Amino acid sequence: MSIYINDKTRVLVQGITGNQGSFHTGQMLAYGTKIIGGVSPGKGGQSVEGVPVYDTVFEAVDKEPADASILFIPAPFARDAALEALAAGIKILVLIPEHIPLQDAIDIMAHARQNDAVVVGPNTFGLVTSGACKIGIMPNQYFVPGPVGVVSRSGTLCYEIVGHLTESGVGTTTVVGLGGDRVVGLHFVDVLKEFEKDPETKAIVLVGEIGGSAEEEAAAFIKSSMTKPVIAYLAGKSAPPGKRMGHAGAIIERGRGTFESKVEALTAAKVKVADLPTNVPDLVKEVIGGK
Amino acid sequence: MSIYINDKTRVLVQGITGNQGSFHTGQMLAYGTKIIGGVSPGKGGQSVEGVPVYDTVFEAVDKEPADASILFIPAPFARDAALEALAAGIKILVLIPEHIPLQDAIDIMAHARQNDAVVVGPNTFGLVTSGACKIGIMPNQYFVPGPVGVVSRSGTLCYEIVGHLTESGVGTTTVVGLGGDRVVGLHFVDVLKEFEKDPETKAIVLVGEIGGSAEEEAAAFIKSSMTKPVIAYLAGKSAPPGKRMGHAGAIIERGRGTFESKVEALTAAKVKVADLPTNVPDLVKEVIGGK
Amino acid sequence: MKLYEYLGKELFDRYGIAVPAGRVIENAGQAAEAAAELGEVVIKSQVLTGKRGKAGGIAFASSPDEAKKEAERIFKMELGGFTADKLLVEKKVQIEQEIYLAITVDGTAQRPVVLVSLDGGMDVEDVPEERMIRWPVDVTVGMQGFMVREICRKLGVKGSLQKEFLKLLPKLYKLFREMDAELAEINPLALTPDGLVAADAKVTIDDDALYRHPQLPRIKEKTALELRAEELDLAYVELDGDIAVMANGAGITMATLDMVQHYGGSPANFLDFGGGADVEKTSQALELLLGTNPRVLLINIFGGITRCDVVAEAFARVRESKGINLPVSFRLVGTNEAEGRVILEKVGIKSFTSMDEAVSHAVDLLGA
Amino acid sequence: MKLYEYLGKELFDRYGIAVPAGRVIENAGQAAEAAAELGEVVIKSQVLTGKRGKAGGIAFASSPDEAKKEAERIFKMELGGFTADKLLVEKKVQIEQEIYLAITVDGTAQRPVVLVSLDGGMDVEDVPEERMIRWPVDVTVGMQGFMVREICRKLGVKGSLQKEFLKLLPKLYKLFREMDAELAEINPLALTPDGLVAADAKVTIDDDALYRHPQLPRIKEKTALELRAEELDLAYVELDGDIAVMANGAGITMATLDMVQHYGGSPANFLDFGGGADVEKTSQALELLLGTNPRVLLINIFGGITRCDVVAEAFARVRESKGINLPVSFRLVGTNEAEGRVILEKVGIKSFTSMDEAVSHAVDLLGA
Repeated sequence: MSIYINDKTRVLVQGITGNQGSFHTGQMLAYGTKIIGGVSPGKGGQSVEGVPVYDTVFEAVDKEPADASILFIPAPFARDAALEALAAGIKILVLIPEHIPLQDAIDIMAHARQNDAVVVGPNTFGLVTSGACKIGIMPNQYFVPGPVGVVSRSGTLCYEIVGHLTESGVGTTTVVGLGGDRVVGLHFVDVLKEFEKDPETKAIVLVGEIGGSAEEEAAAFIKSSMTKPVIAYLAGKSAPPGKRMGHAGAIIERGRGTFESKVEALTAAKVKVADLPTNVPDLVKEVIGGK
Repeated sequence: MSIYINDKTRVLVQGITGNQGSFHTGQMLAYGTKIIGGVSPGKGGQSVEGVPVYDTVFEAVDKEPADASILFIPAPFARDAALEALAAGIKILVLIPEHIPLQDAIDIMAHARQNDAVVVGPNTFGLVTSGACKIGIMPNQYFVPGPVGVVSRSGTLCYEIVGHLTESGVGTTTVVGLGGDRVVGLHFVDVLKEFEKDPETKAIVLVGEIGGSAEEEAAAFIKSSMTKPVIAYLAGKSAPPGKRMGHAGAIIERGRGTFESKVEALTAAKVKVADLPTNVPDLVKEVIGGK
Repeated sequence: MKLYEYLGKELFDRYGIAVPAGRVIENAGQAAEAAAELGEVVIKSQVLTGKRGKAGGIAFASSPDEAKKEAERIFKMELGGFTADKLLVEKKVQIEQEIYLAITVDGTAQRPVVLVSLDGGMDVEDVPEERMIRWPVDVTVGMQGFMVREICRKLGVKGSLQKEFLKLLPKLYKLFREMDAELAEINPLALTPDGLVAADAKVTIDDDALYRHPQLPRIKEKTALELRAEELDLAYVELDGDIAVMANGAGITMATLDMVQHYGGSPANFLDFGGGADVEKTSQALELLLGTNPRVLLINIFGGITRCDVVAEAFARVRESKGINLPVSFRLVGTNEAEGRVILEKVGIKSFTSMDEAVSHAVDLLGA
Repeated sequence: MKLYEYLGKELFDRYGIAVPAGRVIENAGQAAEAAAELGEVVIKSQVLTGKRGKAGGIAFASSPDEAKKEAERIFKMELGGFTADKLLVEKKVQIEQEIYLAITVDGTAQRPVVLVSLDGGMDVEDVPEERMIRWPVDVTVGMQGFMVREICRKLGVKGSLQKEFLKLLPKLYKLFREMDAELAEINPLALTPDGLVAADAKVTIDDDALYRHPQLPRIKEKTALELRAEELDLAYVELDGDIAVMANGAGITMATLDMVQHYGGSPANFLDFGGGADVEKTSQALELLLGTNPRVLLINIFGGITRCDVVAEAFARVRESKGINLPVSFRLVGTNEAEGRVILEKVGIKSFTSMDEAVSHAVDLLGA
């Protein structure tokens, strides 16, 4: 029906009383997300948008079990909050903040692995199963149900592309933002595996960028194990080497992570790579029309 | 057929070139244990009792996969060797050395849990599935096949009791030494669970002692979840409080871990507690005769 | 190894845990000097016994003269069989609340466990179970802020006291792990106008890890026999009976004592001389036992790693060199049993194969 | 933040990693003094560019005179656009073997990874893949002896060199973790008669964790524009084209540059002013861009957290206060789009809804 989250998913908001936390709690509720509680140390007993606020995650899940937690926590405190969620048994963690120290992200991922938990982000817009559950900060209106799964390293560019899809009448199953940092929880391969298993997803759009090797690994996986068509768009064709292009992970270092290497790998895996974001819908229609 | 280990179990010996390591490698081979390799850093390429020696556990399991490893490693180096075995994918670790620092034992157990590995010991004689596989230092002649599972916190006392059983014609399925330290890998409850599931084990002998709460936990488990009869013998009836009786774990502290508390708990769980080690065989015969 | 309070507080200080201003003194004159400097003081005997306070080993003094008098008194006191070489003289702290805080090891969870109760100051045994918060710490995660916040929530602690805990607990945990502690207890942990202060310190270091801490002094508050046993690396406990017991293995040694009692006797000691001891070490263990002047000697050997011939040889050697002038009951089975038996027979000792027979014989010898 | 070699070596020294005896100097005279003290020396320009050696920024000297001359020469050199304020003068070490050693982050494994090769001294890109050992470290386990032994086995390293690695690797790992490094590289790691010595140091600290390291100096080897962008917390990269680009989000900003190129234009910069910026911050970003004197300004807004009215308001404000005297192509969709469009129309700017149209219009404006 969808991947990772659906209309049953029970969501906790860590950092709910902050500006971002309270604003997006309202937006997520408006989208239909089941938010069962919020956490803000020292603010227990308050409520935000009708959602009860607790002092700790343990207290919250003691009152109401939760499947997922979204963190609106300043970067220096994100590690502690993430480890708390993991220790309290949360299995899906969505890390919105950017600028989480790299070693903290490494720690979070290590403990998530031990707890068999999925981490989305950090520095992500989150994920959304269209029409069912949004755990993130993306604008509500672009995410309408349909047959396409989307997975992206960047936010606004993903909205741009999903916007083009929506305008041309193609909706989405689940849209996942991997996050722009050097160390993030989910990689393309993880999400592609889930989309391959999801009966409602007929085609996948992969929005990548220069830096790292996630696209190359995705290409190898697509080649070896995927039956569903994948369309890609990659940002950073014009980026010079050695410069960090906004995202910590978007950098061509020591000749690795180039645009060319990624396009070559994806093309070899029979993935169609769109020249412009605008071209994505036509390529998608070609493959889902042919199904 | 047996618990934890059987005649298929492939065993590695860490510290094989030392006095204890080489002697017991010979003894284990004589018992019929499948030893596939030994590890001694810097001694790779040698052989001990016909068993090839490797420099690292990774090298050894690369040549021949192993299910279990027994450590004859001086206490200060045991932590590193145990973590190596876990990192290399060994799932049963038998820690013979005593005097392993407590914090090191805590570390080993934490990483074993992460790797879903079973740790026997430290400060144990190991474990043996009679007639099939011995991973330990117990004298070979007392362990002959039969219907009784034995689990003990101490070594020589366990031999004494198994000796009485053997003399009176009652053999054993698997005999497990938990180890005498404050932090050990397996507790009575873990082993009782396995014995309860093992079709060949008809009755269980539990050899406990003062200190800690493992016997009380065993009693609770027996009461709630066991169908097979359990006979117990407990050492330390005459021990004064506050004194460590040889084992790091054998101490009555702050009114906890007394002989009386353990006898009471076990009796409440319908476990027959033998007055003397000599009385164990008769109590066992009563229950297995009645089956 | 239990640390004296002042040593525990030195560790606390090193890890940034607040302790009262104080001086370690070695004579009563220094107590007066310390009181002159610190004002109202508490004077505490530096012995390891737990019941110091109740036994009069702790006193308050509000003047140098009084401090000197109290120190003189305490220096003369015997507490738990020992007199103190040192006293700790500390500035009296203004206590608003007494808290119990400790980290020890939870054997079942195989983890360090934090214990906190707002009912501090009393004996920990007397703290009601439901008033004690227990938090086992996953060492791969370490002590994190969220754990402290959850502990505080369970205690009902908020605001500035929570902030104090957020600073303190990671420090105590760090000490516990790095210093190889078995127990790091602060009781009472005093809430003062300046924040939390460790008014007492009970720190026990893992003997098996002492080699990692060469800078720690070795505490010798033990009897001469216990010290000798420690030197010989023997597991030895003094008891008050008259049958000396020596066996190989902690469990079987305990079982031997139990059996002695079962047959109406009374053991003089616990002595587990371990597995695989050689003739030399076994002889030394025997000599130590004989030095306690027991009325009967009971040796119970179930040879595994321990070889029966080695034990018999050691016995014969000690008998020859030092003489063994008391009745002996010897049980000998296992590895090299026959060889051992021959050696014993040469020195006129008949050995048993049954533990029961050997023990009841030992009790009989006592009556003889 | 990349650290100068001498700062990296200061860290190495603090973590017990051997470095050559040396002095940091700020004028050529000090080079002569250092050489008089150290004997045969190597003089190294303290700039961040990787190709220092090939460009002549490293020299050997066997006398104080020679050292002074070489220092004078190197102080004058421009390397990677910068001249050095400091040189490092080090005693020349006797190298038996050059090794490559680094710890960095493996994004796929989400772990620190140790890289070791016995082919040190050359550019890491030139080390054959099969000669490089990679060992990802589980941070919950840490760097343990067994890992080092396994790395050594794979390298074919034994005996005393293995012992050196057993000491060195845990120190470098500790530095990497505690100092929030992204990269801690030693190339070459020199095997000398006295053991392993770090002959170079390349340490990069995670910008996001700099707040945890107030003691580290802030390195300012950047252009004035880059420094200003850093102050404003903007993601900014200078490029050599003539269309200034500003967008919200790293991916869409990259995609905008790509599209500029696709339509035959050439971007002057990358500027992602992030999500949720207010009028003040957006204005400052705009002013920074205008200061680079581009020929066309392209603004691409897909409003999510970013509000279109805020961006339009900032544009109008800057236009009024500073003047915007170049052709502008503006794309505006998303949150508060209508309000934004009204504001822009008031100042005579027609905005696009399509990114394609806005970008191709910008390129057209260039030709106009």
